[in-house]
Amino acid sequence: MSELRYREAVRAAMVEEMERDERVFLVGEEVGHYQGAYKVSEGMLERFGPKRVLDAPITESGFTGISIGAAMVGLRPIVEYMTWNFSAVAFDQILNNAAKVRQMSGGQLKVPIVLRAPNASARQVGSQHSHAMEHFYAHIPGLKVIAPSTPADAKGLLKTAIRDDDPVLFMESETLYNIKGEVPDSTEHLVPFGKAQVVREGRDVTIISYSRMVHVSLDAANQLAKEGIECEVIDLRSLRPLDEATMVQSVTKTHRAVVAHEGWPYGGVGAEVADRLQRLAFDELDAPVLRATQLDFPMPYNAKLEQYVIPQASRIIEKIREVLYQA
Amino acid sequence: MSELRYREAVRAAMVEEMERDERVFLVGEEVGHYQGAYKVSEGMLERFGPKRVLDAPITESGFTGISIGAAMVGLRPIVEYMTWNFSAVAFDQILNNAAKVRQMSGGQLKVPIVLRAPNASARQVGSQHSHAMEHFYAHIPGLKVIAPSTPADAKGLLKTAIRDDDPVLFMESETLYNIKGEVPDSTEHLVPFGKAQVVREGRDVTIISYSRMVHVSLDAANQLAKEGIECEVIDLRSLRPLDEATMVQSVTKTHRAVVAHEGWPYGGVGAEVADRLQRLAFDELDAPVLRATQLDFPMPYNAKLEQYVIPQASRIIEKIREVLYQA
Amino acid sequence: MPDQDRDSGERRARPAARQSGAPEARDADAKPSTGPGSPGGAPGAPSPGPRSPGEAAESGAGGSAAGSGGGDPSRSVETHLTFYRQMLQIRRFEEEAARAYAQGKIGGFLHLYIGQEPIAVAANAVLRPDDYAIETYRDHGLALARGMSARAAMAELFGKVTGCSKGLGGSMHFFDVEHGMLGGYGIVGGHIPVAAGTAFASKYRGDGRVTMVFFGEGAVSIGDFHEGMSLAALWKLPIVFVCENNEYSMGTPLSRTMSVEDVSMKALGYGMARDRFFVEDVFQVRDHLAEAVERARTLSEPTLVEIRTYRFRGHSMSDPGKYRTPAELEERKKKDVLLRSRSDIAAAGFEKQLEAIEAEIEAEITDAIRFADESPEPGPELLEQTTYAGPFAR
Amino acid sequence: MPDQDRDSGERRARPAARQSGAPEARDADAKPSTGPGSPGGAPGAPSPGPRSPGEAAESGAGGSAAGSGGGDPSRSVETHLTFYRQMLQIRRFEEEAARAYAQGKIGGFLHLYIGQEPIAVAANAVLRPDDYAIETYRDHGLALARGMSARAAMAELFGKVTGCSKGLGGSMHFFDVEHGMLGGYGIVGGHIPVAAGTAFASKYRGDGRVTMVFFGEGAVSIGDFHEGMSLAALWKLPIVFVCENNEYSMGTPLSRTMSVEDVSMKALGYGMARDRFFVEDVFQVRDHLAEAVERARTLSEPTLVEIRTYRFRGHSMSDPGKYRTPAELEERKKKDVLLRSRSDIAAAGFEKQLEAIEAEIEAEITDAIRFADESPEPGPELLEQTTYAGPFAR
Ligand SMILES: Cc1ncc(C[n+]2csc(CCOP(=O)(O)OP(=O)(O)O)c2C)c(N)n1
Ligand SMILES: Cc1ncc(C[n+]2csc(CCOP(=O)(O)OP(=O)(O)O)c2C)c(N)n1
Ligand SMILES: [Mg+2]
Ligand SMILES: [Mg+2]
Repeated sequence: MSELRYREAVRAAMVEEMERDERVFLVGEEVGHYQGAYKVSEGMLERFGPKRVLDAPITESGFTGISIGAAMVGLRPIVEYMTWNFSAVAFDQILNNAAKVRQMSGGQLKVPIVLRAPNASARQVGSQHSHAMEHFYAHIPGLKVIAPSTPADAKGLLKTAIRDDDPVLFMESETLYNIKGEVPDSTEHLVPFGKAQVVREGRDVTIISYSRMVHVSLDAANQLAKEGIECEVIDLRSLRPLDEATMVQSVTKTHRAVVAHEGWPYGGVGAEVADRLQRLAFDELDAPVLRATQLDFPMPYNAKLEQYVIPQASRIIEKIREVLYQA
Repeated sequence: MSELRYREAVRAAMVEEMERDERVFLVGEEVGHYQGAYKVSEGMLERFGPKRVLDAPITESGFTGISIGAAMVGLRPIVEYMTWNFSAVAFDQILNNAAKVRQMSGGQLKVPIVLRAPNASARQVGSQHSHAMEHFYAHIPGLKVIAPSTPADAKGLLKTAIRDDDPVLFMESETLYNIKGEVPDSTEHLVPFGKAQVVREGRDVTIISYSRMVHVSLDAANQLAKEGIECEVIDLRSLRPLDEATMVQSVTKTHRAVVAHEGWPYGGVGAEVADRLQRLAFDELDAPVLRATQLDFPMPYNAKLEQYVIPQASRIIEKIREVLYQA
Repeated sequence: MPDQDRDSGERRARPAARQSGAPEARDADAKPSTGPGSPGGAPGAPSPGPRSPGEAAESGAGGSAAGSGGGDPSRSVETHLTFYRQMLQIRRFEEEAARAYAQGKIGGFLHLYIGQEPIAVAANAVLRPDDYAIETYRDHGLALARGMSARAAMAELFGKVTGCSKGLGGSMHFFDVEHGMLGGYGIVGGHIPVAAGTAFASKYRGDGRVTMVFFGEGAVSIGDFHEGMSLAALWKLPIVFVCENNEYSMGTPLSRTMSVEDVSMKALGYGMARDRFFVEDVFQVRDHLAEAVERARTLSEPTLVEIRTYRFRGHSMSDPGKYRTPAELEERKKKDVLLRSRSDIAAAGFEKQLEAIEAEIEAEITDAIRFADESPEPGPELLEQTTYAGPFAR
Repeated sequence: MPDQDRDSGERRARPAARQSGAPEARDADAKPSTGPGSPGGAPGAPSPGPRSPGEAAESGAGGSAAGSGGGDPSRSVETHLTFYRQMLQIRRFEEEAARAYAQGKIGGFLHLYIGQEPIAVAANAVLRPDDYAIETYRDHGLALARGMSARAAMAELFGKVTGCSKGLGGSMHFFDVEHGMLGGYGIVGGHIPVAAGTAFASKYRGDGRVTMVFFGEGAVSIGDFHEGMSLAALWKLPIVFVCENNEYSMGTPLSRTMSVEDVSMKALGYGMARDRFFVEDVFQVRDHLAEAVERARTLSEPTLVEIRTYRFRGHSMSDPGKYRTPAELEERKKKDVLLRSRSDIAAAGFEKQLEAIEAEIEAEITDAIRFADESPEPGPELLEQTTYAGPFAR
């Protein structure tokens, strides 16, 4: 075990896998000489050279397509977007090539590619730079979507992603890059996809979350604990595939659930979780599944308004009181 | 009243609004000289000339952006994509400009633009050409998403869309273009957004649908009627805004609901409807809200497999039996 | 005029070594209308207005196309017969496919390559079997030229599990990895960066492969064309960009899709080597493409090649083609390279061989139809394994 | 060399009327290194390697920049003082914004324009008040030059409701419709088609307006640049594409973002008029842009203008700028156009007017900071009405 920052854990996963497999390379804007816009790839150019750590011009669709093509013929590209927001210009490549080539080719080809970047809100970066893009991508069969909340999972899930034979979209968070945590040193520390984790046990209500919101959920849980309300907190870690068993098991115990995530309420991951719970645990639910999400507005710049729009522990607590009929 | 095909109703709405308002123009691939890839704009070039009916090169992002800019300074563009699938290359323009300019400008600007095209499955056109794109767009605040099922609604809702001051995404269907229906002749036939319609009354279960699937739902309802199962069928017509009142009212009567739509199950409009119903009518539901959707695969070419993947009346019936606990 | 036609219609990229310098260097000696061999002349040369290949042919290497031998072994009748066979196979395959479509045995879109056959055939002739070729939805010709069996191709159109893509892809998505056919793609321009990616992989591995990507002139205005070109030029990827300019993007003539008719001019902005010519015969196409492939193979440098051609059928089966006159179409059909090859070869006294080939092709296509008809359809069990290579993610 | 520098560094697009022909026609008379006035020379002229503006200046219209009059009234000291005032306002505004950012009064990204002021100021000088200007996220300079008040600008940075975008946009999204500032946009290239759209509207209405859109050299490789250029050229839109080539895209020098350093060469592929020069002084920039605006206004034809400039600060406040040497930076700062203007004007004997202007600007910026500090913040009630113009859609 070593104590690493989330940023360092992501880097460690890339470095270990690149040491292990010649076919793995990293491409993106400023990943090389600049050492990464958020310093995630710091030192990697020096270590692996310009052949395997490529600075790309501003052509997200272009280098996403290039990486898909390279993956089709046997390489294992890691694409870093400066942030997930910029994947919007590569949306067609992800929807129509990354997710379709395998079926279009009748299974002759596979696309082992990892697309990774910080996702969702940062701090006051405005409406065009604050998107939670997982809600678009998790909808698409052919893709896998991962969103770790801790350094240990960031490393273990990214290593699994790089070794995975399908396109994996890996959601990091600018606001998590500096958090520290114990991370297994083993180069075989692989966290499987589709396994959620109960990060806090509780009997009264289940909070289902992922990425940064797991920490906010724990904060909410701790506040409620003072009142004797015991929340169970589930870190999904993997959004597609989604771990139904762990969610249902918890709700079968608590009979109440609140889903907490960044991004807008309409559709998306939260609606899917609510849909599955009411479908798979209908008789277990003593209250509707509620959601604590970003409010249904583009993200405003003003600091107070931004905090008002982003889901806070207070919003989670409010929803919990509702499902406990305390509201 | 005149009997029009869906295609003619869409055209009538555009022609009437272009006659009424000089600022309205139509741009897209093959909309002019070719008379429209699906003949929707037939005769419009002759009628309005090349200034107002523009054939564009294959630059969806480009002419979507151009239309957004034109709308910002006072024009009222109608953009036709050959199909909604191709909007994927314009995704960033729709997400980051059409839906954001108003807030970014502090409300100084508005973007009165209509984006329209056939959506969802056609017949054996393969995985890249069979997307139900409403599931991506309905997620985005700042946009409105409309999906009419009849010629009368197609005309009335498109006219409302063209007069609306916000970006409206208008989902048509290649497989509906030929259906006929009575359409009011009035140039003021305007169907309001956010008002669903009960197209069949029933006491046992509510089927919530839109666009082509409304017809499939009615088919399912008629089959079940023979067994004495009376389905109420709701045509949402408008996906964002969503008419909660009509849905809740119906479920309060039937206590059971099945959502039927094209496109994949994960997230999207169906998950949102299920989420709202379990939230707003929790105590009224005698069974979970179930969904009859496209199976969770890219659309295959083979005719039988395509029909197997697309939601059919049989799948809706199956879900209805489940919510009636007859399964 | 003939002379000018020849300049622009037959412009050749300069030999790679000299080509590779900065465009300024290339253009430093630009003159009004330099002859072939000086790309510097490119911007200088008057643009040919849309013209019938006839004019171009008049100015072209007509005689040498006969293949009736002379000195040049690369233009031997044997080679010509091989090319004729491949072109005829594509032609007959598609004529029968069109018939099957009319009978409802084929669904969805069907985009025919008829009229453009010499391009796919010549391209294959200059590619190694292990090189990568990537196409648009108009992909039957290239797939067959690359070596896909008529059976696998026809079965795919019929949606059968014996098809090249197991009946899941259809006409627009022909894949045959074994024969270096990396697919037909349905989103205009979307496959261009992907092709740059296969070229990237070849450079990364140093496997000496070349990628050749094909697209229509309608794809030149879209963003992915620009990004693919930008990255291929910046990273010096071993790729050949082949623009099959058939003068129409669906119903839109190129005058209404582009402000500059000369697509190859786009290369200037990327400092990329370029070539441009009007199709006259299959050898001419081969020789032009050979130069670009050589540049990619030996220097790992991309080339943009614009080939002016023409499609004899509608954009797809559903297109009545009202946007062009019967006269224009007839004029173009007179220049059908397939017919020209046949008459040249016959004139050289090889009528028998031609007839033998024609009989073989008939048998092959008839067999392909029967095979496709009799083949089983794909089952639902294929859907999970073709959505994910690993365990299904739901 | 100076001669060649002048050719390439001072290349002028040909007068619009002659410019408008097909690129072939334009280039028909291309010669090795033609002087200004012949775009045909563009591809021919040797590309200037990266060089300090100093050299360019040496070869430039140095003397005439003094503005100390001579005959040319358009270069009068009065005009120069006006430009100096605007450039200084931008400089001082941003210096104080940087300080406020350090104090935590401003959040998010803050991209400073310092060093590039002459471009926005010259651009505004050739635009009518009702023309449309559209920017990237590096938008403070253009907004102020267009006439946005320092108060509205600073309040926006502070996130106050009195800001130009009510505090909802922040540094990257300055909008002032009344002053023809149609916004700062955060997605590289995304605003280019939008700008083509405002130009489209002007042509549609025949309102005689011109649109000027600004972007960095880093935006030239992305798809939306290409699509915006393609459509503007095809539809002959009244727009000027201004590429502010400051040699870096974040930490990446242009040598690693583009295969051809001469961005203006991209215009050849679209048959679009082009211009390219290294910034020497504000009058020079104005005169170049005036030509392009004239072409848009009178002929409704687009122009691509590449302006070689340099930013003195990091990409944004969070960028330490390790990718360039202090020496390089110092060298460039010596060529600061703001200082050059000041010394030229002073040399012409107008020290007093300069000091008066400087005092005014100080007062204006101090007032803007106070105003921003004291202004109220936007309330949640703004969110619904700025998401939809009509009733909220949920
Ligand atoms: C992004 C996108 N927009 C629109 C279409 C619809 N479409 C298919 S082919 C085509 C015309 C393409 O013409 P061209 O590139 O010249 O190729 P050709 O068909 O002539 O071979 C269009 C508009 C598409 N497939 N993708
Ligand atoms: C599509 C997209 N990709 C990446 C970014 C992140 N980004 C913001 S500015 C920038 C560099 C732009 O450089 P340039 O175009 O030269 O403009 P400059 O900052 O030098 O003025 C990058 C990569 C973005 N905003 N949009
Ligand atoms: Mg074409
Ligand atoms: Mg720059």
